[in-house]
Amino acid sequence: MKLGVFVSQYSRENDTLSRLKAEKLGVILVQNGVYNAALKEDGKSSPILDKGTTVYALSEDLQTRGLSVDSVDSKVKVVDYDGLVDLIFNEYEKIIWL
Amino acid sequence: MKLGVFVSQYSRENDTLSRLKAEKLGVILVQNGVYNAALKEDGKSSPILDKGTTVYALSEDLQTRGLSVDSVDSKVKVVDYDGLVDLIFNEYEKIIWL
Amino acid sequence: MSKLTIGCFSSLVGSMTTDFVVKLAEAARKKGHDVDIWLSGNGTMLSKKGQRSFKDYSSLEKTIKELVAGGINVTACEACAEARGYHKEDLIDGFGRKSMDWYLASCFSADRVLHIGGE
Amino acid sequence: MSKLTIGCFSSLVGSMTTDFVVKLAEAARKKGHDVDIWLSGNGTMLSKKGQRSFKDYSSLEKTIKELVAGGINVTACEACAEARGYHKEDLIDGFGRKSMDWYLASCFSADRVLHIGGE
Amino acid sequence: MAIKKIAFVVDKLPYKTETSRLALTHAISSQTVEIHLEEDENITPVLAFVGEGVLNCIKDHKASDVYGITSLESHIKNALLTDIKVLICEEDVKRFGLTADSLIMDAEELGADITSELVPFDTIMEEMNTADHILYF
Amino acid sequence: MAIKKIAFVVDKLPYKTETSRLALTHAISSQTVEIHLEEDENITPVLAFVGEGVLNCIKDHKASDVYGITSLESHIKNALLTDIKVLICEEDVKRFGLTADSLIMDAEELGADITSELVPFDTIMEEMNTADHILYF
Repeated sequence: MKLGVFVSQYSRENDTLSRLKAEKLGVILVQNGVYNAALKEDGKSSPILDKGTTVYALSEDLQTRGLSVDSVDSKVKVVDYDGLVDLIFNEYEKIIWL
Repeated sequence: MKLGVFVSQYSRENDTLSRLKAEKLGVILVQNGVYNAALKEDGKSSPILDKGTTVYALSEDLQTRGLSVDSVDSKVKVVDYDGLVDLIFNEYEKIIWL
Repeated sequence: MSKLTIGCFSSLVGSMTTDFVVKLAEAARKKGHDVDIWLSGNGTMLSKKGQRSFKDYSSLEKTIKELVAGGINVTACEACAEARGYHKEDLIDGFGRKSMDWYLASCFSADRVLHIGGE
Repeated sequence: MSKLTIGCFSSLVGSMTTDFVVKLAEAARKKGHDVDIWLSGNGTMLSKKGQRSFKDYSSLEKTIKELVAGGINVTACEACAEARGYHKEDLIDGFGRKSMDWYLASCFSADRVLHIGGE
Repeated sequence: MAIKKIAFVVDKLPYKTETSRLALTHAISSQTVEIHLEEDENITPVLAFVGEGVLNCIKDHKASDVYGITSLESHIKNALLTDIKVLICEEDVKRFGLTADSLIMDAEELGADITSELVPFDTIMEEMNTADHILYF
Repeated sequence: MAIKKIAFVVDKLPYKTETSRLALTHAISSQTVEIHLEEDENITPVLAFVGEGVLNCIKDHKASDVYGITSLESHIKNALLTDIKVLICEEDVKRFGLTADSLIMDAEELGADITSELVPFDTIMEEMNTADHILYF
């Protein structure tokens, strides 16, 4: 299965995310989930970025919170709402929202 | 200050709670906070019970969730809504809800 | 006799927070305390008239009207209510509708304040 | 052309979830996709007519009515709405009101489902 | 015959919001979904409790006595009564120090034929894998 | 003269719900509370951001451009403009890898005389200690 996981909250520990198994797994950071893309808590980037999956972050939600696209970790691809639609239809078959 | 802290969520790590300092500090478990009174996750009771403060749990919210008063850790005093009112007026001066 | 002010900000229909507030207010009143309840944010939901009673949802309109008749003051934030499309005519009889400073004034004269935040 | 069904359960006035849903639906529609939106739980708030527009709250009534005019289907859970005191006459024109099985049927024919849960 | 499988996965606690309740009521509404579908179409729901969601399945809820509302317990029993497959993650049950004895495993008193099943997370993952859509509550 | 101090403590993230916004609007409403009080009575608010709440104070919110709503930034600047003491927990700021440069420290462009203050958590604890009531958002 190709599974896209929307992460809408800022929580560095994400039990659910770490258990999911899929042939193709992608993480899409939205709402307060975008803090995971930019903050380095205690000097370390969010463990969510180290799962070996592709990670996206929604530009509109970064900007809303004063997080500039420049501040985003290099592992993260920044997309806008248009890009989200393409991810949903072209990259993943099933989608869940955490 | 005599500070009563209502804990309304089940979260074993509670950053806020561990930082609060008060001459007298009490923890009052309500809503999903009552799981802290009864569950032994990985065999251990909730760290919230080990702060050396008095811990209360609301009987109505335990029962709602299928947690019997017998299952509650011996460190926890079980109170009902009537008891909450007395705690608020007689034991603490200020109250916060986490 | 002491006064308790309860600020209820978080409550959603379907959560238990309004239930908690109503039961605590009832218990405090029985012990002779004055009680003010401030409904703000999604808590203003509790002030909406005509909520249909289903078994899946606690139906608080009757209980809280009895509490108001027994001397408890329930006041909803006017702006929060309007933003949700709850207009003056939607307010349960006996409830107040005020601006936010009312809550602070209620806290001023309260012996205890229980502020229930928003999540 | 593919179909996206969005279930919006969590949204509260004052949170950004309804905004997210509306913007995503708009972007999907622009790319030629069909979109169904199901409003359940507190998400039914979005279906309430007469929400006053304040600068502190995103005001979505106008945008979403345009989306409905442009072919998006927005349907609110009837029981969840009634439990909140939102009656038939409170529904924004052009919106639907159905029982929960409508959502499952929409999922049946959808290519993609984005279910946004309740917290 | 076109049958689609929808996985309802619950990982939230009960009563905090109505999330888990809505998962149950929506899953049960699959019983009436045919009215919206063509004759040869249908939906098979599967309901799985994972993470903190397994705490919904602790038995003996007194929500009705205390707060006058339907308990999650009665919803879960209704799901069993309507033959919905109910899976509970056994790793999480164990982690919380629970056993089948403390969980809602059947609805015999209502006349339900099936029971809840304690299964490894991998089994639940496989249900998600084979589902057409996943509704994650 | 009876003056009561109320501490507004924010430890929630912005925009998830309106919690932090309501903390700001209620704190600012202390400016008009006199209409409900006796002549010699008043309220002094103090506003403190702790934990994840400090993330409300990151500057340059584009909430208005993107979603058409007032940003938390503009609320915080209004608080400074109305001379409300704004405290930000420096341990938490440091933990999140932020500095004063990235935070809303003043509202000079609006003509505010006071600035936000980065202070240790103990200072905020002491404000709670000396407050008559604490509203924990």
